[in-house]
Amino acid sequence: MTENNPYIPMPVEISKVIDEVDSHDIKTFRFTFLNKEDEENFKYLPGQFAELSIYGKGESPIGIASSPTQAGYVEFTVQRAGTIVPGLVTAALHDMDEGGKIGLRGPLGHSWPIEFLEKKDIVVVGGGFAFTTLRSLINFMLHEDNRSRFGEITVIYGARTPGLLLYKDELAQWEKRDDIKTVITVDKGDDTWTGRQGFVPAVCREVAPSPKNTVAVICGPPIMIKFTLPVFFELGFSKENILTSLEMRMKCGIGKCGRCNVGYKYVCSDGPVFSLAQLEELPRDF
Amino acid sequence: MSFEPKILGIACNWCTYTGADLAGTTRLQYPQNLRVVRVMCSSRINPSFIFRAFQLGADGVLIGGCHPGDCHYNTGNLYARRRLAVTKKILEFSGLEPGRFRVEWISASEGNKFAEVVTEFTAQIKSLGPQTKFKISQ
Amino acid sequence: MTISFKQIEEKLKTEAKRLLESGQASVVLAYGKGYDEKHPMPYVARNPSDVANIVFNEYCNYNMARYLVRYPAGTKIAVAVKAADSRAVIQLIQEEKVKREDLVLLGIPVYGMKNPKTQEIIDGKTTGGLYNPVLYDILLGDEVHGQAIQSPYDVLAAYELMDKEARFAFWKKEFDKCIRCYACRKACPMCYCDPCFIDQNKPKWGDKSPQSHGNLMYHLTRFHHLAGRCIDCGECSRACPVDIPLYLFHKKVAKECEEMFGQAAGMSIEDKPALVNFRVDDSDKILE
Amino acid sequence: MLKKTTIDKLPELAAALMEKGTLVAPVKEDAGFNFREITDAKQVDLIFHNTIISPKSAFFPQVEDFVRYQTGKSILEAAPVELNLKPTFLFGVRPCDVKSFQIMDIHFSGTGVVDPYWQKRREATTIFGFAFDMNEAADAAEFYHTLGIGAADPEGSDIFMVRKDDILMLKVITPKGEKLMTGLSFLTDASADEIKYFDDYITKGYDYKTCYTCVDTEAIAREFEAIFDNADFWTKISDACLSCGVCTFVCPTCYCFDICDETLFSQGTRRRVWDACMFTDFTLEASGHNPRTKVYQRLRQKVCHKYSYHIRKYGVISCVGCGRCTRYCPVNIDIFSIVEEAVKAKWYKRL
Repeated sequence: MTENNPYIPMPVEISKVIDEVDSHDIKTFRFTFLNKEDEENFKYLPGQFAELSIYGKGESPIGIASSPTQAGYVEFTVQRAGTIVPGLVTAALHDMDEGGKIGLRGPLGHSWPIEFLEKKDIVVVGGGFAFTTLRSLINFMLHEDNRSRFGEITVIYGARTPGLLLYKDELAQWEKRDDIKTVITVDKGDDTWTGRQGFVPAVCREVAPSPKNTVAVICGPPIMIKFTLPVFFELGFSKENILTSLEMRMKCGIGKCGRCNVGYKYVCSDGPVFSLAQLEELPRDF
Repeated sequence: MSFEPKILGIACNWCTYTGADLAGTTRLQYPQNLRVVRVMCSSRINPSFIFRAFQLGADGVLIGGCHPGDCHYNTGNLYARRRLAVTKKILEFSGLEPGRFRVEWISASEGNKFAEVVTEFTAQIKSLGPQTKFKISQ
Repeated sequence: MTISFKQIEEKLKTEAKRLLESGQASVVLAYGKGYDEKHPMPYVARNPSDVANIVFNEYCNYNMARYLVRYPAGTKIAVAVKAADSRAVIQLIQEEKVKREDLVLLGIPVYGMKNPKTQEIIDGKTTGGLYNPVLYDILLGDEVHGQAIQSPYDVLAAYELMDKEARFAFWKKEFDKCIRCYACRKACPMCYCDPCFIDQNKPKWGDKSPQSHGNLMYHLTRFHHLAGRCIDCGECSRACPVDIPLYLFHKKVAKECEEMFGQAAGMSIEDKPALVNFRVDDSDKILE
Repeated sequence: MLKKTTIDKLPELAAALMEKGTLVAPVKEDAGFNFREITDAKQVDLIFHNTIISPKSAFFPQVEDFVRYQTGKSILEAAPVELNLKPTFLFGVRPCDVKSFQIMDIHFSGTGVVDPYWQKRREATTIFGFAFDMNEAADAAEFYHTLGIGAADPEGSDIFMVRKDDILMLKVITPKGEKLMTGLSFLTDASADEIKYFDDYITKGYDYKTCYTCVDTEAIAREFEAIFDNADFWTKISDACLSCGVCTFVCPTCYCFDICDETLFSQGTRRRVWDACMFTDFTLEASGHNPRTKVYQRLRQKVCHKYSYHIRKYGVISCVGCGRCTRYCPVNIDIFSIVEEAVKAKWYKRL
């Protein structure tokens, strides 16, 4: 039952663990495939996710944080869940070190609509931990093979404190480049923070990207989304040009288990990427 | 090979566990079939622990707490007494041999009693034979 | 003396209407029409005009106390209660899930309730030996007197006589039927935990798949959690799609609790639930 | 090809099928009938109305093992569980339940990723449909006719059976059925009268139990979409609902499942287990957010999924009107009356 069985994960090995934040509850795991053919079959685009699978603990759907342009490995940024619901998989993963072997099932879901984004200016808005698939998208667009396919790229990324910013090295690199405008903000800075302070919605209003031929890609905690969307409407963005990624409890990831059903869509197989216009067609049940 | 039962002991930190220590330091001999888990009070024992122990293959479960009135937390074992009494009745009505579950009050100074109870309980479980009813067959 | 179901229904309608109109209650938990006469449904009347839909007949077995915890604290609720149901309300008051002053109890003295599936009269299984509500504000009908009383524990006799092997075989067979739909816990007025212990994943007490060991763990622990609280309404066994006689085990535990602690569940608002209470002079004999 | 046998020879037929593979047929149990794997040919009992648990469990069992693993050992040592299916005969399935397989096919193997377990089990199985007894009064909970399914609808069966007193007539419907039937040599040919009776019976089946008829599924989907935000409506509908899982577990078209890792000591199995959208933790996310905390939201999900979302996604109602959910509901919620109320009977024509 191994062949063409979408429920059987492929084995991967942890080749690198990066502790991302001061609170040590978010880590980026780099996985390499143990079977060459799995690696070849694992063709993904930014915005897709995969099920991290640890036998005895379960599976956890996590967005892919690396870009397909980074060959040879995939990366996932995982937060240790457990404040309200004990997260078995994420806890077990956090306790693992390099060399640990786990299962991976994917890639699953739809990516950010790359073709739709082509030849357009892109505004990427991220908040806190929800920056993972956005990072994948940015790295994908910034790659030398792809950069010419997209217009101007603006990144607005905010976190609560400087210590909670993900991918600090990459952020620094992006800030140095001139083909991407990077705006980093924190809700509240500390003694060493020299950058911008303020909430993401306010920063968006300040940056005021032009809606002309521009797509906004927004991911963040619900409260950030709630206050950021009106800003983009004010700026004149249409609902078709605002994209986001939906979160819902998932198990199978392939549209069979019925768990992530919202309206006539399964978030796992029909999403998780939706435009605001598509979301408005769905019942408010997420 | 003779049947060597596996017995789970759940002992209160302040009395029975200390009593077991005393039995050890005074070099009293008692069977090695008991595996003791220490809890802070006998009232901390969730009845599910006991069901689960039997499911995972314990042949007997022995619970030890302070004598009523001596609880480190004043009233813990008084609640436990009622609760464990119900557990016993439930095990009995579900068809498990009642002798496989026992609650004893053993104080910190009663090392002798601890050794005696364990000896006696082990003998009892040996006579009852392996517990197969609750044990999950693989 | 016979019970006039029609008369109770009329009184229920009148009282429900009066309570809703006067604002003494914002919801009335009663019984309404189902898809046919044998299958009435629990019904919630919110407006005086809803009252017309209320029915009462010998199949209205539901324990409406089950729905009390669903409403936010402070909601004024009128609830139709039969004998066992009133005990559930008392037990919920004891456990501080509802407040006495928020409730109007419409007591229904009744016997001769039937199981729609089998047409069998189920008083012996579900009334706890009572025909009159223990606690009520308004009695819909006359108190039942003179009706032969079946002890709630009579049905246990045959099972108590079984030897332990037979008893284990009996329960194993019954629990193996379980499909883990959790209708029993959802129908139970005293099962209000969220999450239920069996849904917890840390610690994980039982598997989700309906296999013998998980079923045994679920049911035994549930019996334990209801010890001294089960008010013998029989809803769990009636809700069960595969007819597991859960009421038997609950009755046995209730009987033992009554004998050991001298107190039956849900008989007085002043009581404390037996297992969150103790007496210094509880006998150690109960552990033998 | 119409063949026949007598009811008292049923054990013989059962034994012949058991020789060829696995026989799954209705068996009488304490609480009622259920489909079970037959170990003794005499167990098969066709004097039943319908089973408690739907026959979907033949293809989508409540527990399906995926992988066996050992904790503390490498993932490379985990072994997928092989199915090793023998030819299976699903015997005595009512027409509405047969229809449910076709609806489930769309979900499991017809669109998107193919579910290998469903597909393999489905391929290995020959279905013996069995007409309802039209002399017996229909159950008040059933409404298959409303959804256009006849009481003797042979569609979807490989072999279809009709009982006439003590004669059991079997007709081949598909090539799969024909291949099997030619191997059952002790069946005799039916007479011309019986062939007529059989054909008439099937025709008559479409007129049996006429409550409503469904005229426009698309419009029903739309009505449910329009009523979705009406919390008052859904609260009223769900006043009685206990939010247990009976309706989904007995339903022939409910397919939600959970994937669980169940470990005992160091041995474990990853398996899929039926789940129900009526359970509180069904949509509980790791962040603690749960979009459906209230009973009415969960009942709404169930009803809308069956009668609206499914039409939008797959073009069919995910319901066959077998009436199990209504029959076994502890509080007698009639699912079809919810539909009727939601669409104000507008899209159903009372006959």
